[in-house]
Amino acid sequence: MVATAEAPAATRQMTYQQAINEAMQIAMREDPTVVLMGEDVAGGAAVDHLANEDAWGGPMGVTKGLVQEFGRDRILDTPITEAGFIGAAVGAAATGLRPIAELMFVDFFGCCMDQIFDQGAKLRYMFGGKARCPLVIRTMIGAGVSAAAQHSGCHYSVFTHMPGIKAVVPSTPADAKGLLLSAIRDDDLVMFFENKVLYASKGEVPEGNEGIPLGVADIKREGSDVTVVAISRMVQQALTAAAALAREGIEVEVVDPRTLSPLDEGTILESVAKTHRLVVVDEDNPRCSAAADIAAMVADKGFDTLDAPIKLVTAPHTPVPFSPPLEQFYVPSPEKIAETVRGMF
Amino acid sequence: MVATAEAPAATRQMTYQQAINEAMQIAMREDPTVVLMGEDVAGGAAVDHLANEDAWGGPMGVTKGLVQEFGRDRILDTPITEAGFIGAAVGAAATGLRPIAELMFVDFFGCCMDQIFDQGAKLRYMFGGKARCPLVIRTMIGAGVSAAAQHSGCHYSVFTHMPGIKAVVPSTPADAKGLLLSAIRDDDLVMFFENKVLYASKGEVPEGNEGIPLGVADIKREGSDVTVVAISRMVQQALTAAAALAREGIEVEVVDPRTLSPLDEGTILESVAKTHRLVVVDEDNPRCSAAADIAAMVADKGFDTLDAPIKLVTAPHTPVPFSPPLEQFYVPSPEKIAETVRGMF
Amino acid sequence: MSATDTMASAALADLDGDKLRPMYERMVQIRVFEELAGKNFAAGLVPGFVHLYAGEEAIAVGVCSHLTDKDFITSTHRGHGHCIAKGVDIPGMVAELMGKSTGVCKGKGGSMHIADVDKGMLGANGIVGGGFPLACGAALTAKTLKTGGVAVCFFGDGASNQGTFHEGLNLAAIWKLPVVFVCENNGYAEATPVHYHCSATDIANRAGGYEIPGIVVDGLDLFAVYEAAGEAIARARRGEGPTLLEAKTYRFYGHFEGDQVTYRTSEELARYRDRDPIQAVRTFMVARGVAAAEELDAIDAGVAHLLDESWEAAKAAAFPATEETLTDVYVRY
Amino acid sequence: MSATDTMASAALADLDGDKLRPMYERMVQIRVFEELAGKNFAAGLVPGFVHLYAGEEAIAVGVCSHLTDKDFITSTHRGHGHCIAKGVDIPGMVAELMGKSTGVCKGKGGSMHIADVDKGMLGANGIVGGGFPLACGAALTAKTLKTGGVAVCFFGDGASNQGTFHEGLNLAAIWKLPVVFVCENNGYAEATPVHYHCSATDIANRAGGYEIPGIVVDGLDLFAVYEAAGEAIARARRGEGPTLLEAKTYRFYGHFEGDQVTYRTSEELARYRDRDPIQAVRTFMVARGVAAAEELDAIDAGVAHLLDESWEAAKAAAFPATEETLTDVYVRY
Ligand SMILES: Cc1ncc(C[n+]2csc(CCOP(=O)(O)OP(=O)(O)O)c2C)c(N)n1
Ligand SMILES: Cc1ncc(C[n+]2csc(CCOP(=O)(O)OP(=O)(O)O)c2C)c(N)n1
Ligand SMILES: [Mg+2]
Ligand SMILES: [Mg+2]
Repeated sequence: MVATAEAPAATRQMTYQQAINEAMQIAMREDPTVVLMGEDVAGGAAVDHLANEDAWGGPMGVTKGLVQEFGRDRILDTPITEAGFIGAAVGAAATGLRPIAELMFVDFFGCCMDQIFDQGAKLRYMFGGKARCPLVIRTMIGAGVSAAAQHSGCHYSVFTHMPGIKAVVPSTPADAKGLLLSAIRDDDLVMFFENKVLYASKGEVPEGNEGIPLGVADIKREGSDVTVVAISRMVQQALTAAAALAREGIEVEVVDPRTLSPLDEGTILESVAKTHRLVVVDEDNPRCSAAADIAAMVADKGFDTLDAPIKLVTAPHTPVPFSPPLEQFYVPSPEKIAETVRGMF
Repeated sequence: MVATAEAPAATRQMTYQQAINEAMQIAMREDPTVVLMGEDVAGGAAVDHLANEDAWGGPMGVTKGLVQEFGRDRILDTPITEAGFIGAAVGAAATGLRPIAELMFVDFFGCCMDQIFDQGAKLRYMFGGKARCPLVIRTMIGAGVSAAAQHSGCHYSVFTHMPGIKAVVPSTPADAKGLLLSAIRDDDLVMFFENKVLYASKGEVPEGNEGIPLGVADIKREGSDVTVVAISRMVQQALTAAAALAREGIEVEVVDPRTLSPLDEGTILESVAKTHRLVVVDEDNPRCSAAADIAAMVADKGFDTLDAPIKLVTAPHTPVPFSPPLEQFYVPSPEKIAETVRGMF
Repeated sequence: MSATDTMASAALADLDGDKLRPMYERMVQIRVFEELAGKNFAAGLVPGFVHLYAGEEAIAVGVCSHLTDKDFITSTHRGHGHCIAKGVDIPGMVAELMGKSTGVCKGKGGSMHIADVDKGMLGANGIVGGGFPLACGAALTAKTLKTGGVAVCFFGDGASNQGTFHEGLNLAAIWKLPVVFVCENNGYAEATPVHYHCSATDIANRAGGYEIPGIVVDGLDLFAVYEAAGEAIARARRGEGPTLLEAKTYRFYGHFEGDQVTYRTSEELARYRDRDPIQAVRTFMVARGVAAAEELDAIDAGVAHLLDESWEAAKAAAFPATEETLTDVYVRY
Repeated sequence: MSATDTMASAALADLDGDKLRPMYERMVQIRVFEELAGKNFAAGLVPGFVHLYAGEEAIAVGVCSHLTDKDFITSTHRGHGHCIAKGVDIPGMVAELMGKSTGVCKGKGGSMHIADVDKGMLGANGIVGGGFPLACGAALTAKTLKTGGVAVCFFGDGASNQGTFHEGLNLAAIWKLPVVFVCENNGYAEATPVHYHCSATDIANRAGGYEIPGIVVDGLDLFAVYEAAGEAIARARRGEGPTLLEAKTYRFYGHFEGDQVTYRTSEELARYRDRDPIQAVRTFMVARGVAAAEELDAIDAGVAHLLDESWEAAKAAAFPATEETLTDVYVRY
């Protein structure tokens, strides 16, 4: 956590999903230009008996209740038109709104990528700095619920690759709330990746409207023997592995970058300088991945502090399989992480 | 070059562009199921006086002349409908044709990525191995002609990331011909990246119809002091840098991976085992890039052979600027490469 | 005009008992398949997302009865009905839903990606609107290689707003591709009614922008679908280009299993349940003497038996070995 | 009906000399801008791709004369005319073409990305069809914040086949967004004629699929464009939703500078050159006594002078410093 001068806010237990919902509620209360748009973010548009009520509140209920408070002019159900409405969100962001657009599953990015990376992300640069695109695109990532090859990818690496985009990968309810608040208040295009497997996970979440700054990693567990940088849900897998390894006398430091772009290189490098060993755990496919990116950064800037090869624990170079045992094999497990760490000593 | 038992084929000087054209001609002659489709790949469709002649032969003339020989049933001008016609090429590939589809500039991938990565690339896996997608998507990459932010990107990293896709990055006319022949004959979805700045470059190209296998790197220059892995046009930049460095007594080995997926890890690792130093040169944006990917691979599998940090020389994390001096600054130069290499000793 | 009257006209023209019985059987197969899929999903036996086709059987069967294995179809997330109508192996489908190694896709695809290219079934599709270009491609193959085949693209009302609809229809129109676009307008895209998400009162009306025929049929009426699809497919086979066919229909269950369906009234559902397309065919067949009720009961019993056996077999089958995760990505790598 | 007759009707209704002179001037500015852009491109002074708008001036000017800075437009690769008509600074545009630091985008954008958001100009666009969603977004802002503004999306015949056309028009229609979609149908997308690439004889006809008005006008006729655009924009401002306006036009030069234009006949070009939209306005003004020939000559001379000075200034200006490559990616990073 970031140290602040003030007394820490009171916290409550809530789920990752509730934390995200709360962040949107706070942001929409504080700024009337914030609107939310996406497929069935309310649901039941133009259904008589649902005028000020939602039918779904998003496919997983993450946006539930918002239409009651903010009405259908600010909680906009869209047709299935990813390029259309996400591009509209870009156009709206460039002209005075601060939209939150929901790309239901990140796997659908191929339907709207031009509007994201060629229009939204490049607009400021192409226009010589005379425009901005304060847009947050929330999207679901992750395998683990047998949603198969077109609803289970991560692919934040593709967005981290793209200049003009910021990429946020919260792993806990508190991070989800704080990072989403900062993302909505940010003046750039932010991709906000919500891991669907984490929605039901619980944790202490501060009250109030404090954001967590983008670009600041968080050390989720301190340790002296090996640094494990883990992304999104992989933070929990890494913590599980760390607990097992601690019993074997190996102390793992788990670093959660929290945002992949910007990347907090300093925190990672400092940790590696202390532990001399690095494992990166990433549920995305391995090639040109965030894992490879972090490894390459350390292989340059932290090379002299390394005592062992940098190891990556990632999904394989395959689509996400449907069948449960295959999907389980696909996702990096605490066991694989622990095994990899053991192999470094 | 790959060693073959047979006598090497006779060669002629030709341009990169002519070599690509020749490969398509050979492939279309040998296999009647090969068709070419794209915007103005012939040009002048349904113009009376151009029935069997092209108006453009592609925006840069790369496909010029093919319609004369193969007719408008096999050289298909398409509407501006990237998702439509590239998706149609996927559907055609799954049902019996071997299409070559031209995505005019790789920057347009956002208009059709779903059809490429969610349909074409995943089809075989999702269908349990009971389908194939023998499709080549040719596309232009590269800065250097002031084509600005939406016509100058590289982004092969995005495709290298995606399982189910092969990614080919020829740097010479001979490689372009041989690799394109293999790509067209390949039973998987191949992205073939043509660097527009190389189109006019000349080299010796073998006669005949021999392909160059995908997944085999080529050592473009042997050297003992440092390995420079360079991609596409960066091979020429690296060779220029190597010539300058040789005069200073530094012998650079220039490795051209030629295909990024599959990646010839063995050749790269062997070279690094010999030189103990690695620089990767990549015109793509740096984050989650092919450069980072290769660096990460070596930081794992070649760590023990390394004597120095792995250095990347890439484009910056920015869109491609229009103004010539900025664009020149954007593209990794021989000078930057040489400077980076010098800094390693 | 009663449903039975409409049915009669088409039916008398082309359909006799020998043709009708297998169509009836297919419809029942789909219905029972879906009911058991829902039940077994609720019991925790089917992982992932499951979208049931029950209520829409007349469309898949009415269209696919005109097709052979050399014709291709593309499908949707709600694809079980299309698969069955196109002749995909039912036990293999059940096993696929469970992710078993005996599934038609070896368990790798699941409900949203069931496919069988040999049967001309190019896959259910998890991407709404994903099928338009693929169908054009299959039709391009047919046209280029002169196979005589056609392609049919099934899609929902929600999908009719995707850019690929537009790109696909324009491409098919200018190239005169042998393809039929079949819109299954069930009134909703997830929890959003069509009159909200779609600017066209009739989606078929969009055909005008491509100068191709656009036809609306009652998607609960097997014979109406059969007749209109027959004409469109024949037109495609004659090389006269694509048709947009809109079948107005209704899904008897939620968007996916687990949906509470608060956006529809129970009266609305009841109104459509009363027009059950399978019941209508049965009533017609018996009333016209095309089949005896006992014959149809026997078909029903056969289907029930087939599905029960399929589930038993699937439950008993093994999951794929974990190494299977790594295969089938490429033909060669 | 002669061109002058058509013009007369609209002109007499709304346009007097005070309104017409600036419109004439804008058209001439565009023409001279383009001619010099072409000339200086040939001389090697303009890097990159350059697409000239000459011949289509009546559309940009006829439409944008109804707009103020609080209204937004999206544009295309052929964007110079839209920029000028929307009031973007001409010397800054010339400098931008040359990649100079004094360019409206500091030299970072170039011809294909000239923009000035303060003027309501959301950028030329290198992506064909890229503007439809953006225009919907600008219109959504206007509607949500009740600014009274409208958005206009300019696009070509080729762009009318992109999926974004469909998605944008449907979205605008169902949300009744204040947006006007203006198709500049110049008969070709690169080297491909519209009758090949587009299945609709009139692109305006596609409006039917969205149940919005679709109107065809003569894009060489300033008054026809002005009148139709005025109605559509007023309709949008009244909150009655989008309109699709198709203006039939012609580009006097190739697709881009360097194009040999073998796909068009010289007769065809001559036919359109004879109907030069600027000449037509001039003839009308003089014939009706709205302006004396000398007045118009003075406007022409002023434009020539402005452009000459712009080019001189741009040539003398500095290129941006190389470190500028790294700025303006983010507001804060
Ligand atoms: C590109 C894409 N966007 C969104 C979704 C999520 N989604 C799945 S089904 C569906 C509704 C589809 O509606 P419709 O086309 O009418 O088909 P129906 O479910 O009614 O059969 C949506 C939004 C998706 N799978 N793909
Ligand atoms: C998405 C995309 N596809 C292809 C191109 C290449 N391209 C640039 S302009 C053009 C033709 C556009 O035709 P039209 O829309 O009629 O506009 P016009 O050039 O006639 O003004 C094409 C194909 C592009 N820039 N973007
Ligand atoms: Mg529906
Ligand atoms: Mg045009």
